[in-house]
Amino acid sequence: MIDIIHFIQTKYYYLVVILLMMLGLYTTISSRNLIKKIIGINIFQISVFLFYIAMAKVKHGTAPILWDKGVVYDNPLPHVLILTAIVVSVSTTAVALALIINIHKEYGTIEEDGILAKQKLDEEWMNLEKQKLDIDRSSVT
Amino acid sequence: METVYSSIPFLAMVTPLCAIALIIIFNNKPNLRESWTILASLIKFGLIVSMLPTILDGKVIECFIVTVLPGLDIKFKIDALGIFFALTASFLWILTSFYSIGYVRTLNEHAQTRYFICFAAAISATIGVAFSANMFTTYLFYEMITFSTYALVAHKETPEARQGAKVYFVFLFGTSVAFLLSAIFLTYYATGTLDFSNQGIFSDARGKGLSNVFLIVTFGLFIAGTSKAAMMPFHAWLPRAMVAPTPVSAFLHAVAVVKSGIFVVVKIVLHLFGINLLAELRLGIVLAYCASFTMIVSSVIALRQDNLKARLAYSTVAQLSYVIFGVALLTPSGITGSIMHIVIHAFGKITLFFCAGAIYAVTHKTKVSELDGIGKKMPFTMVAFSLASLSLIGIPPLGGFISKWYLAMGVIEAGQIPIIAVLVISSILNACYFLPIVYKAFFKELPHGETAERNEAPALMVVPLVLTAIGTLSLFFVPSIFLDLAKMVVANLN
Amino acid sequence: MIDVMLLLIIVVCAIFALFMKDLLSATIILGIYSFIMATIFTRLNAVDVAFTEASVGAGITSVLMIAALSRTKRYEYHYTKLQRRKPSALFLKVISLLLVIITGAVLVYGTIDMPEFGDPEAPANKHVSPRYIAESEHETSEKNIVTAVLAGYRGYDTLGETTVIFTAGICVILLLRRRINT
Amino acid sequence: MKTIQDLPVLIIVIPLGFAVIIPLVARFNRLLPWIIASTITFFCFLTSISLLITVLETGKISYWLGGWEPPWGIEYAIDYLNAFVLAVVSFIAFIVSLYSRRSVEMEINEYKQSAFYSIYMLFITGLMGIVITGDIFNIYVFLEISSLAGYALIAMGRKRDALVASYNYLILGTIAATFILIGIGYIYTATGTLNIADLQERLPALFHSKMVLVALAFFTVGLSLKLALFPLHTWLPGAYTHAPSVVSCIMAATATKVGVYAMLRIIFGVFKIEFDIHFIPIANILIVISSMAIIAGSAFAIAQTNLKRMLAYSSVGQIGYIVLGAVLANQAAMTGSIIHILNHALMKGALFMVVGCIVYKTGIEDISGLNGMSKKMPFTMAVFTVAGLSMMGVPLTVGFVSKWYIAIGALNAGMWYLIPVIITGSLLSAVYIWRIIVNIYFPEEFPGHELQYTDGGTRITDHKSQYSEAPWSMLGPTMALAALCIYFGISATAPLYIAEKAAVMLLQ
Amino acid sequence: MCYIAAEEKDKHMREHIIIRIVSKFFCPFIQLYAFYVIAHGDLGPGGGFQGGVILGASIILYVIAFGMDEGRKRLSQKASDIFISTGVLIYAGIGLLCILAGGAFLEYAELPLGSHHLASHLGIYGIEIGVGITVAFVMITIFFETAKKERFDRQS
Repeated sequence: MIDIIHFIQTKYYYLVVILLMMLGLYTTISSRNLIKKIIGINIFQISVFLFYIAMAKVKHGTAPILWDKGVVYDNPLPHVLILTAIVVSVSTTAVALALIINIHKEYGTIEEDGILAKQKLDEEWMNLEKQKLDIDRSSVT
Repeated sequence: METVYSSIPFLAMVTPLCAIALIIIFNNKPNLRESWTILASLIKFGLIVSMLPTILDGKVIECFIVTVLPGLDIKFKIDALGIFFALTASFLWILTSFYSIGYVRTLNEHAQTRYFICFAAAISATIGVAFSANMFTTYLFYEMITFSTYALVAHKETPEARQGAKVYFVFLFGTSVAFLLSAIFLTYYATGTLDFSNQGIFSDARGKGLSNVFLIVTFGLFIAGTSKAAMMPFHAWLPRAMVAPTPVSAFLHAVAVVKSGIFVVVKIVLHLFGINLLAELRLGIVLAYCASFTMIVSSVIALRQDNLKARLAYSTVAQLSYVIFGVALLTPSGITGSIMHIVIHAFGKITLFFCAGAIYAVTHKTKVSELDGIGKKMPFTMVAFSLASLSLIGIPPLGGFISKWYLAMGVIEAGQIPIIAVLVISSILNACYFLPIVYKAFFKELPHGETAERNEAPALMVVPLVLTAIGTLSLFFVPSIFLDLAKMVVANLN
Repeated sequence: MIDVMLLLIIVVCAIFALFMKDLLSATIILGIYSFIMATIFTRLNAVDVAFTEASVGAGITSVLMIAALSRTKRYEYHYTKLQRRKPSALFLKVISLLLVIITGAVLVYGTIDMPEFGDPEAPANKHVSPRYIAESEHETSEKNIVTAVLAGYRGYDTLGETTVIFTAGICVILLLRRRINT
Repeated sequence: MKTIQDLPVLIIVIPLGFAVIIPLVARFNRLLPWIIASTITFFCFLTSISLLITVLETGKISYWLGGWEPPWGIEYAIDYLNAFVLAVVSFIAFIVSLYSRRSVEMEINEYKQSAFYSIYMLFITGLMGIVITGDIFNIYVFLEISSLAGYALIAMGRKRDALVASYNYLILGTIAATFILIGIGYIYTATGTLNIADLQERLPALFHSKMVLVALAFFTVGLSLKLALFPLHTWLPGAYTHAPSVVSCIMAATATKVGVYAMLRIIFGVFKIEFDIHFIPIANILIVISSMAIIAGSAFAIAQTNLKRMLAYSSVGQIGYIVLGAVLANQAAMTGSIIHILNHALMKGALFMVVGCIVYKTGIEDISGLNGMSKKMPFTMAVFTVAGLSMMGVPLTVGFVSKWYIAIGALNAGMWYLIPVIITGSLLSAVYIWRIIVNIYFPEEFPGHELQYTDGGTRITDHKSQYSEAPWSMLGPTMALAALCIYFGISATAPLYIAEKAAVMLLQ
Repeated sequence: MCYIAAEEKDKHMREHIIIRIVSKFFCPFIQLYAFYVIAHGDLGPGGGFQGGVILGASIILYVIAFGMDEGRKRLSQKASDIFISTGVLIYAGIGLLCILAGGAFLEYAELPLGSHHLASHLGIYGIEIGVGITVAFVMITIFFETAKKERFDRQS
């Protein structure tokens, strides 16, 4: 019991981060709305950033900008990595949004179910066309 | 054994492939196109004959081509058995080429270029199988036969032909990948080599602690994998493949394809496992019983076939089992007899198919029941037919007698006297399904509306079939080269 | 204490973003989420990251999402009770919940061996980073260690990062632009 | 001499730079983007070959970016494995670039072509960046470059379904990348370093740490998503089907291969093989999964009517082979797996290029559309036959070589029961490939009309018998790949030599 | 949602005069701050990326207030396209210059700019500027492309 309390006390940051990640991941997987998925994935990624930053924290450390000797600094490397990751995240979001706009233009909906229904319609129509083509072929020869 | 290095085997294998290129180039000039085929067959036969003296001197010819992977070479090694098969196949190819030309022109077949291309590829692959020095090369050419003959079986492009070709492919390719390839994997894994050796790879590798179960499973996979040998239950493709044009049936399904299968089985028994190992595991006798079963059952089925080619096909299934049967006896005479049967059956069956083709080309008859009195219209053809069928029944003075004699000797040597009954029964069955045709042809009246005037097929078809019929006759009187070679095979085993 | 408060708020934000049917609200909440996250980053002394998160996460991302929303639909489709109780919909929910719980459990399992929060002896703080802290001024003549690492030691990653941004720009042009010169 | 020393970085920076330049210069000449793409990928190919030769001579190249010593800076570490994969990727990129001109002209709007080529170059740069780097976070960055480019490339497909396929890929790809990011985070927390060589040294002491276990799990799942291992393959068929032909070619031939490379590097390079086998049964799990991939991928492929979708599912099966060979973790199987990276790139590249030719000429993507095509496009169909036979694993083609090694490796590992799996995969691929080959050469008739022959023996022409082959600029590269399929099938010694060295290195 | 309205230059736009004036007033300051952030990445938080984003944001603000067309008048599409590429080229170019100067890729200290310290300092400045340019103009481009309504957009 004490172990568990100790575990939570010393690592509550990580646990919250994991909770956030899972909320984001759940939104991404379970949502049927394309934009909602993007929101979920953003939450997921930003939580991962927090994980990195939390890991870089050193007790009594200060921001890794040199100002005096004998000061404890936080680990700067995860900060650098996360700077890059944030950029990646926003780039992905931008591309995803561009795709969504195009999808909406083509299908008129941003719901997965709606898109699936339209795709099914497309397929049926294609099959009909194909049959027509076959009939044409056999009648020509 | 002395080894001679030479590139002649490679040339012999490649000659038909070169002919393919020429055939494609002269696509639109039929006469020139066919002359390439003939020329290639002659050159090839010449090349193979040129190797004969060396082999008869007791030497072995080797020819290395390329290393595909470390441990996996494409390599030729010509010993008595190889040249025996190559000689048979390449000689019969010459005759078949003439016959094919006559046949496709008489019937005005479509896609003749493709036909000749695939034919050449198939014969090239057959020679490859005959010459191969290791199981990998064998497998390679074995598959090449399947692919090249597929096009011939599907040649007519009718739904029936497509269906037959499908069965053909499923059986031949399916089993060869599923079983033969697995067996090759196992062999390589267990022994580290695929090169044939005189005592058998597995005999050589016995020291490595291979369990009996492993050996039995591998042997089973090998036998199941060579479905070209048409052992039951892997025979179903052969009757279905009869949708192919008759020269294809004649040459490929009496000589090249099925004999390659048989040849691979012989190689597996003699050079992969070795007769001593198989005797020790008692696998030989099991195989012999399987072969006996196939022999009897397919003969019985053949009795009931009305379609001439189907009857011949089932007869082929039965006759092939003779070869397996002889080798499975694992005795010198048995092996000699089975090897002799390769050539004797080849000559006999090709004659029969040639005759069937000639009959079809002239009268468009395919059924046995329609053949009443046909001997009067086509005397040469039907005399040849009679000779060949008598030979396959095993009546002296025809070639068939020799192989049956040796097989019987082999049975006695093996001490399996009861099996001799199988030989007797199967010979009787042979007679039962062949003799009625001969009887009908010569002693029954022609059906109404047909006159008895002579109406033979063109010379291009008749001459080859007469020649092969004479071949069956001469194999009895002068079997020397073939018999010598067969005996050399046996001698080399030790 | 304030840290705990912030963490609480941020969890609430995440949950709200999950349940919001109005996508515009969800987007705004995502912006708030990012902004609070930036605050937390500041609390954890990651000032550069906080700066970036505030300007990118809370700023640009929100603007882009709103722009995209204006061209698509504002409201998520509201499933009726019947649709929500369809086996396929339930199945999807259960499966994703299961996946998420498994992933979360694995992650929590991994934290058992993790050094405590803020542990100066953690391997992450002991191996590579001390050199950055000790030598960066001398080696790259930068006061800001993050910039020193970003542009100096790991300058190549930053080239990659710039390329990612460039790629995103070209991708968006490729996807959305209609004619090259209008 | 100096430039030769800098080749490892030039192979990335030069294509990157030109990818950036392409949109600037495109307005001067319409063909310029294509010319740049072809020239630069050719340069990359030459460079990768020279790197390969150097590696074979010296063993390992290490390049310190910015002159910083490895654990502190980013290192390019080139050994047998990535030199080999780099050569494969750059070669395929070069061939596909050559091929792309006419196909892109037809399938992509003219005003989008310059951006298209730019993204195409970035895609290749990203892939090569993943392969060449020796830093685990750098892998993530370049993975994202190639992924973003990949999403846009797929979305360029002609049908609107391409957008949805691309979006699905984006979601799954981003989840995968984030998983990889989590894996990097855990492993960094455990070790404090990001350099692969350094990780390799420091990890054995930490093998009991739960963090390392979790990191491995997340890497595995993330990379499996990226390389479309069986239950996580769902994005792949849609993406390959709807992407433009050129994109399908390059993605099928290189993207998943690079994913496999990353997996090999991380599972075997970072985590040692002892760790994989002794601490968690990840190898066993992957053996089961990849066996399922082989069977399921091929079985799904049989059910398809769209040619590209069929090939995509076949890719799923072939990826199963690569992963299976790798996780068997013995030399023969690993060699087979590595050489299958090349072999599958060659044959799948050729097959997708064939599809591109067909689409260019006829617009048909359906399998039934190939009926009797041998008269119309004999060369293209010959390539299809060769590459198809290769997929079936027929000897004398590359497909046989890798299957041979993987099967022998399975036996060496004592897993004889994998032989039926490998064989079944082969047979299933025979079903879906042979079916098409037969239809190409022995056309099925449409119901309602009889076979007709002319006197000369040739078939009376129907609408497909007119000879109308794809342009040589497309046919040439396609045939080159097919020729290599055969060449490396007959004489596989050269690539095998490298693959064997790479396998030995990974299994050390 | 004001920017959407801004795009359609109709009369109710004039009601947003406050927004226009405020944004016009703030724009230069924001831009100044952006340059400050880019330039002072070495001393405090910030750098090329953050500065670039702020620079981009200032223009986005202007566009929101004054509309797409007005924005495009100030910053043509062609120019921003060129700037996008320029940033990356500056970055990669500095790296290649380092190679030409005899160092490794991106080894700023080898640049022939007096002392190693100065060279390294200037090198980092250079790449920060490169990053800043690319980021700013990519952000602007993405915003322009995403927010631009088209005739055939379906109304929701």
